[in-house]
Amino acid sequence: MPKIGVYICHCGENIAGAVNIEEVKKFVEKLPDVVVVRDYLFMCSDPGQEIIKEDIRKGLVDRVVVAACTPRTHEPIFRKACEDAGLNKYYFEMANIRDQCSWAHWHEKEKATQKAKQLIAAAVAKARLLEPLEDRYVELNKNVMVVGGGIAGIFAALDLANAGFKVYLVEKSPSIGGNMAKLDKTFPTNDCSACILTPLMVEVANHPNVELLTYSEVEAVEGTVGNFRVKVRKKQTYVDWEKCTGCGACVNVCPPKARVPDEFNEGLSLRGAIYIQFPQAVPKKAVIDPDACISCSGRWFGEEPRRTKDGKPILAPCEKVCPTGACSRDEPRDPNGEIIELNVGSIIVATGYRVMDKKYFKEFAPDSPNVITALQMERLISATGPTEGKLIVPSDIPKYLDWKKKVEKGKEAKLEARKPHVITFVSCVGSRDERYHTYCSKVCCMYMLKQAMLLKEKYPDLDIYIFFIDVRTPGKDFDEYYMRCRKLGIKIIKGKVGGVQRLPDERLLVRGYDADLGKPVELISDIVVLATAIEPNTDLKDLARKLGINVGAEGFLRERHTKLYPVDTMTEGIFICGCAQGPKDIPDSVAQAKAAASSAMSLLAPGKMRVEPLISEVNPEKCTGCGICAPLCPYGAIEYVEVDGKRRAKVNEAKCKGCGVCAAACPSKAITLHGFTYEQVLAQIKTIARKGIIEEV
Amino acid sequence: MEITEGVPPVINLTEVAEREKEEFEKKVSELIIEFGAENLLACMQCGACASICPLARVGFEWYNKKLIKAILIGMKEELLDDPTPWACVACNRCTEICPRQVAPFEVMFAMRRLMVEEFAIPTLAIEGLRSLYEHGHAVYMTGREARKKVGLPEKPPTTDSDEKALQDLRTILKNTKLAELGLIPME
Amino acid sequence: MISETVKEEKKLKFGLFLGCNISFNRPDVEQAMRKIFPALGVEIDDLVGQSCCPTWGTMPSIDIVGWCAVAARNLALGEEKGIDLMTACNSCYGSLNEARHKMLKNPEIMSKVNEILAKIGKKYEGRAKCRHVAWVLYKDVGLEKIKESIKYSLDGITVAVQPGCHFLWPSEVYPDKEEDPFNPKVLRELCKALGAEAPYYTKLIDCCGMGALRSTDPEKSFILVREKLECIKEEIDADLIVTTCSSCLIQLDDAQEKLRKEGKINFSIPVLHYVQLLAICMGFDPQQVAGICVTPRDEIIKRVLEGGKR
Amino acid sequence: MSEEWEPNIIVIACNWCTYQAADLAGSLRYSYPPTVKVVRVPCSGRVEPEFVLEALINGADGVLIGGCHPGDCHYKEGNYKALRRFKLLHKLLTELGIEPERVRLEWISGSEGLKFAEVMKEFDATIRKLGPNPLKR
Amino acid sequence: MALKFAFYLAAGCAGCEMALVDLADRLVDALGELEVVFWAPTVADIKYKDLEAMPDKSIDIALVDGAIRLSEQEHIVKVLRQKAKILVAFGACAAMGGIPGLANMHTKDEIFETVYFKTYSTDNPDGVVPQTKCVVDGKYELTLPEFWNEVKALHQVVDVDYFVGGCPPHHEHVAKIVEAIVSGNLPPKGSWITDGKSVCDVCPRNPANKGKTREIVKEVKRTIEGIPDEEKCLLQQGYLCFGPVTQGDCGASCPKVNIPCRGCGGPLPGVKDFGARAIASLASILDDSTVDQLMEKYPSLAKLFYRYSLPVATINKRR
Repeated sequence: MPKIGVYICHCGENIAGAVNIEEVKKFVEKLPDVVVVRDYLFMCSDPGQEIIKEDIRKGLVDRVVVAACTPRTHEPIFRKACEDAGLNKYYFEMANIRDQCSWAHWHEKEKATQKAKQLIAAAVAKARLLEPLEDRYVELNKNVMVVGGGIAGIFAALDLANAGFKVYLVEKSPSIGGNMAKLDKTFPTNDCSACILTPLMVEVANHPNVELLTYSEVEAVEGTVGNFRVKVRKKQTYVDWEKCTGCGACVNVCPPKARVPDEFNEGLSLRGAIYIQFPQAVPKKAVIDPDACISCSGRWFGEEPRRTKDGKPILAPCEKVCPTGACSRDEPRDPNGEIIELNVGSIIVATGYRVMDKKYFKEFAPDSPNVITALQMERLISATGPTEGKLIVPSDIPKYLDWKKKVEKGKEAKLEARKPHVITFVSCVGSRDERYHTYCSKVCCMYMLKQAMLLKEKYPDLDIYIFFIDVRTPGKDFDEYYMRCRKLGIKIIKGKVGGVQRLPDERLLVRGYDADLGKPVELISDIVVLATAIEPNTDLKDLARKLGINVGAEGFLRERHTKLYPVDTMTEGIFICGCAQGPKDIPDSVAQAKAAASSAMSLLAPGKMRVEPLISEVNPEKCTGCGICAPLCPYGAIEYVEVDGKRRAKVNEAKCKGCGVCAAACPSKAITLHGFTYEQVLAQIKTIARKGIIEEV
Repeated sequence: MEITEGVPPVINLTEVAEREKEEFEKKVSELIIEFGAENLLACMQCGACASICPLARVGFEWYNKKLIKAILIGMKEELLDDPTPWACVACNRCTEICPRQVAPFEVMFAMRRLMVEEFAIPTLAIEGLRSLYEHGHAVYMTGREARKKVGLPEKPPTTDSDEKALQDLRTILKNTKLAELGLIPME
Repeated sequence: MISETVKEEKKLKFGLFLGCNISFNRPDVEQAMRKIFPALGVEIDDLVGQSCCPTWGTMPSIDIVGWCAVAARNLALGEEKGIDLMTACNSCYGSLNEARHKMLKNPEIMSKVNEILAKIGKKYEGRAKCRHVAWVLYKDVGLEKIKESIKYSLDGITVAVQPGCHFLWPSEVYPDKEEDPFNPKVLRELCKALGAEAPYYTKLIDCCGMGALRSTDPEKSFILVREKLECIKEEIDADLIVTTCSSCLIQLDDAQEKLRKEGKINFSIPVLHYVQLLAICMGFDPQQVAGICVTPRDEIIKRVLEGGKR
Repeated sequence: MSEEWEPNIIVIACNWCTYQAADLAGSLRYSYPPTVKVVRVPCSGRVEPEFVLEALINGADGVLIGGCHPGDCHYKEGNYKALRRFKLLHKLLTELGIEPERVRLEWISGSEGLKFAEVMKEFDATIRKLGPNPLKR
Repeated sequence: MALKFAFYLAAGCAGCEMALVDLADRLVDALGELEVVFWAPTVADIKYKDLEAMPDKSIDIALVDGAIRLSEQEHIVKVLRQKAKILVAFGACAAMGGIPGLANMHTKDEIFETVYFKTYSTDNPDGVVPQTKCVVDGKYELTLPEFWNEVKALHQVVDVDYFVGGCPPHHEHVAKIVEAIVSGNLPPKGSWITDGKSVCDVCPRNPANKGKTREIVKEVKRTIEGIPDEEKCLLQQGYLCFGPVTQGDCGASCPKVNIPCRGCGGPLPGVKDFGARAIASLASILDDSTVDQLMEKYPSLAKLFYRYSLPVATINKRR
């Protein structure tokens, strides 16, 4: 006969405030096999755990049921307590009477109490059928893959590499650097973004423990914690990176017809089909964008060159000008690139974010070239931007580029681009908006202030208006930063802009509202900057699916627990950091990256890991060899072995992850999923169905 | 226009809240939601609606954003005499841009419906309803020179020339809240 | 080729929904429609027994079910005949489509409405909708056909377009939608098809101030129409204002005269509903299709008839 | 228990999604009817048809299986297995005269706390309309 | 001393008796060990009252085939239970309700309506339906047994010692049972007399028996569709074969002749509800569209999955 101890937690007021503990205790005491019922203010606290341990040590109980919060966070804690007191830790079961009872039914105290009774009865019913299990150990591969080469990915990779772990840093663009590389300066210190980022890019690229895989994407992931097998696609660069020195000669000769909007400059300028992502790129290598390349020499890779009348081969300008032969088109190239396989023990996802395009916001005249996103503004004021940081209205950028071309050719020319006098910033564009994203993008308030400050300090005559719904500046030194802006004379207006209309001269009529004045306001502005929402990258969902990790309703990666496990995921061994997890600024991204790196380290450092034995097992006596289970297993964990001349199923413990699909399907009930056996789950269900009455075993 | 009459310079929130609790059966916001502004509570007072509201632009007091706020804090009496909701052109630009999908236009019209219950309805609106009931047209003219001038029959093919249809329309109107409220005589 | 033949065979037919303004105030608009549509191969049905849409100040201000019931009776007239309605008034377009949208979105409203309709032996299932003449001309008739049908073109004439609010918002409820409801193109395209210049101007989508605002406070209403007119004058110096809404037509036409008399503006720009302009270009008698106005139109009509002969 | 009949609803929930959603609903204080009781399984693919039958025959008035959205299964495709079994079981139960609304399959992800609460409210209302489970022994 | 042996046919088709007779000479051998005290009317024409008069527990072993549907059947099995030391539910009907059990999808009224009025061959102008009592010629009272509202398996009426599946039980299996009975080598009370392995276990078509892995089934076929490949697993070919979920004491005799198993052998040990298990197993290896196809092609899933076992199902009749 099992001796079950039931321990009911008050969780301060969290449970006791809705559930009548005394009443529950009286009920639980009468349940079959229950020998001890105790309650305590915080069962998970040290004294709380001690109560349980004491009962186990004294031999009063040999099964433990804790009625408290959710097993998702607290089961491991109580299991550990059982184990410490000398009880097999799988003789433990939890009843979730907080998250799924008191909290949800706070205003229906009597019914919450009744429900708590049923939940505990169900846990007791299961506890009577628990079996002792032994933990397993798996060997861990100590390599780590970091996906995403932005500031978060770089820091995660560096920390791991410095600690002696081998890191594969996978980045989909030709260069690492991410969005931070596009920024001009960074709040709240106004450091030059490139100045603080570039050295880190170089450091990570040159680190002996880091293998950089840029222009690469994760194709498939198999395996589990400690032993992930990853397929990475190295995309076709069409340039021999072994030979490319990043001199840039090819870039300059790519014909104008092959020009497309430059992603790095957020479409404010054009790049060639062959391009180097940006001047400070790491690695600084050229790639050919096959969609943009017009094969101006009439020759694709691996094709015979056309020849002039006198038989000389006609080469593409890029291959002609390349000093090292990296651009040669002599050899064919596989457009699919190359698949390489990595074996890693842990994966860190740091794929960052993108900003929403302005095109969605029809009320803000997105057709106007002078309505730009904040990231475009960042490029417009950056010294590496399309105008080398010269502030002109974006509609005149083509004029600037023409002028620059003339000057470069040594011609004399006058720049006739208009300088802005009024710049208006609009906050919460696509954020806090039911039509797009309901969340706050977190960094917009601060970067609008930053851009305004940089502009105002450089051009004191500029009139700058920032329309906020409300100014959000929590963070170290942030509100001081905000006050500096006010003192600089930047006009802060509380109220959202509802419309922007184009004027014939490409200026813009901005219609806003000033909550302080309680009136609509309008103004004519040369540039309107939209603080468009930060959103997850389009392929994030795909990646999450490949990795088997969750994506939240808003599309960002979901952490295991918001507060306690902020960089963990539901899949053991996979960690997340940076804006892939949610909008955040650089300090937060870096902090999370370091947290993710240290989580991966503490997981992998011991070299092996304890794994819960909650997996399937086949009873060969009962198995009739029908073969139904094997094709169902998502991990290919079911094998066949000879038993008395018959083929019987067997679960490969290393591969099984414990989903129970096989157990549910087995026609002869020969498969048991430990921890969730048929009898155990059924006992819970029956007990609840009978409103707390436990069936006699 | 004495649009601000009845609204004191200081709005005493305690009083407003007490009055809402004690004097009214339902919260103003609940009524407004019942009358069609389902998403009222989603409003975050960003002001986008007001920035393009024609009424705000020409100086009415209780344009969309402010009306919503007043409703949310429980004001009612102060709003009943105000003409703003009845001036709403129903242009719906606010609905189109509202980031919270509140549909401020719906709030304006829900307010009209609330005011109608309190018989705070402008004479012109009553006239329109009476004309709708009598002729099937809110705008109705007896003089038919214009139609004749452009070569059309004197009566359009509407309820104006179709007695059965007019009776049908009246039957419909008699089965609506219009009849319940008794705003206009219905034989 | 085959698909085109099929398209030809499918006869366009709509129930002509007049509304109050056009029936009594601006019957020349009605006349214009009665002329142009048959000539463009669009059959129109009178929808005998139709009533007020109902307009915003009436049932929509009293009760949603009542509003929908009146609208549903009108829509049912078309549904019974298997045709959609067509209107040249934005208010009717807005009220009917908003009501339909509410009924489709909320089955409870729909069933209450049908309980009421049952009393007069009618029902409405949400099939028939109300189309806007501008969309019918743009999408169903097509710009090519319009170009072919006109006798006079508007070469050299600059028009300011006024699509009007209920042509655009809330875009959710309308059967046809502008690609960008803040930068509408349909009316501009329609005017260009007649040979006119129809440039963008800053306050193109601003409200004219008509409707309840006009009846509640005419002075305030005139602020809006004046801003709009001044923008038109200053930015594009239009020869003509073209609208597809009967309310905008009345407001822009009437108020302009009042503002001029009060000395608040010193110019005069004739205003026409697009169907009137099209009718004139197609050669119909201007007296019949555009005979009623406050701001004089004679000059511009003369210019069209004399200058624009094709 | 009170005199009046109250539905008894069992939710068999996947640990990685619907169970989490139930936790989330609680921590965000979205209330839903206390008639709902969740039993945790590792995956909706673990759910055996017998669980549903036994729940009904032992007195549950409604049974809901909660799994991850298609494509999001923590174990790759357990939820598809659940769906396949459910489709057949549901039709079978309908043939046996059980109201189809009594037994339900829902995809509720771990982040959909609100959806969990809404679905439960709605399910409770549905079961209330249907009345007590006639199979109750 | 010969064992006193009884055999009673309840609501069944007598196929189980045929199966016993099919033992031929082996039965003749066994008969030396058996004394048939009741097997009416086939073998020993003994009246019910004679049976009732026998002393309790005077019969060593009694076999019942057929389900329980009539008051008469209920009465006799109760008597048999009293008189017999060992009572065996012999064959699918007695053990699980069998084919007659499918009547639980219909009410008594519906069945009468069909049988006595609706079938094409019925000519019943006076609307006569069976009465439990009637008087003939004013003086002879005749009785008919009562038709119960639902069909039951034997153990739902009386305590049963052993169960034997099959429709009918395979003669080889019957031979083993007879031998077991004669030798007294019987399993614990309440069990099925079975090898406990599935049809697949003994089926030559089972891919697992050939060292192959099963594949997900991508198409469902009814038996009337196409001609099955004689080598390949029927289920794999889309024919819904219940071999994996059914006891294979038959030696897979149906699959061997191209007929998919329908489950007459009964559920594997430890399985309570045959239909639920069949759904759990079969649905798992179908793909999405195949599940829909199955539902389209088989108008009644209850009659498919509970062909032999509806009365003993968790939900055992239509409500």
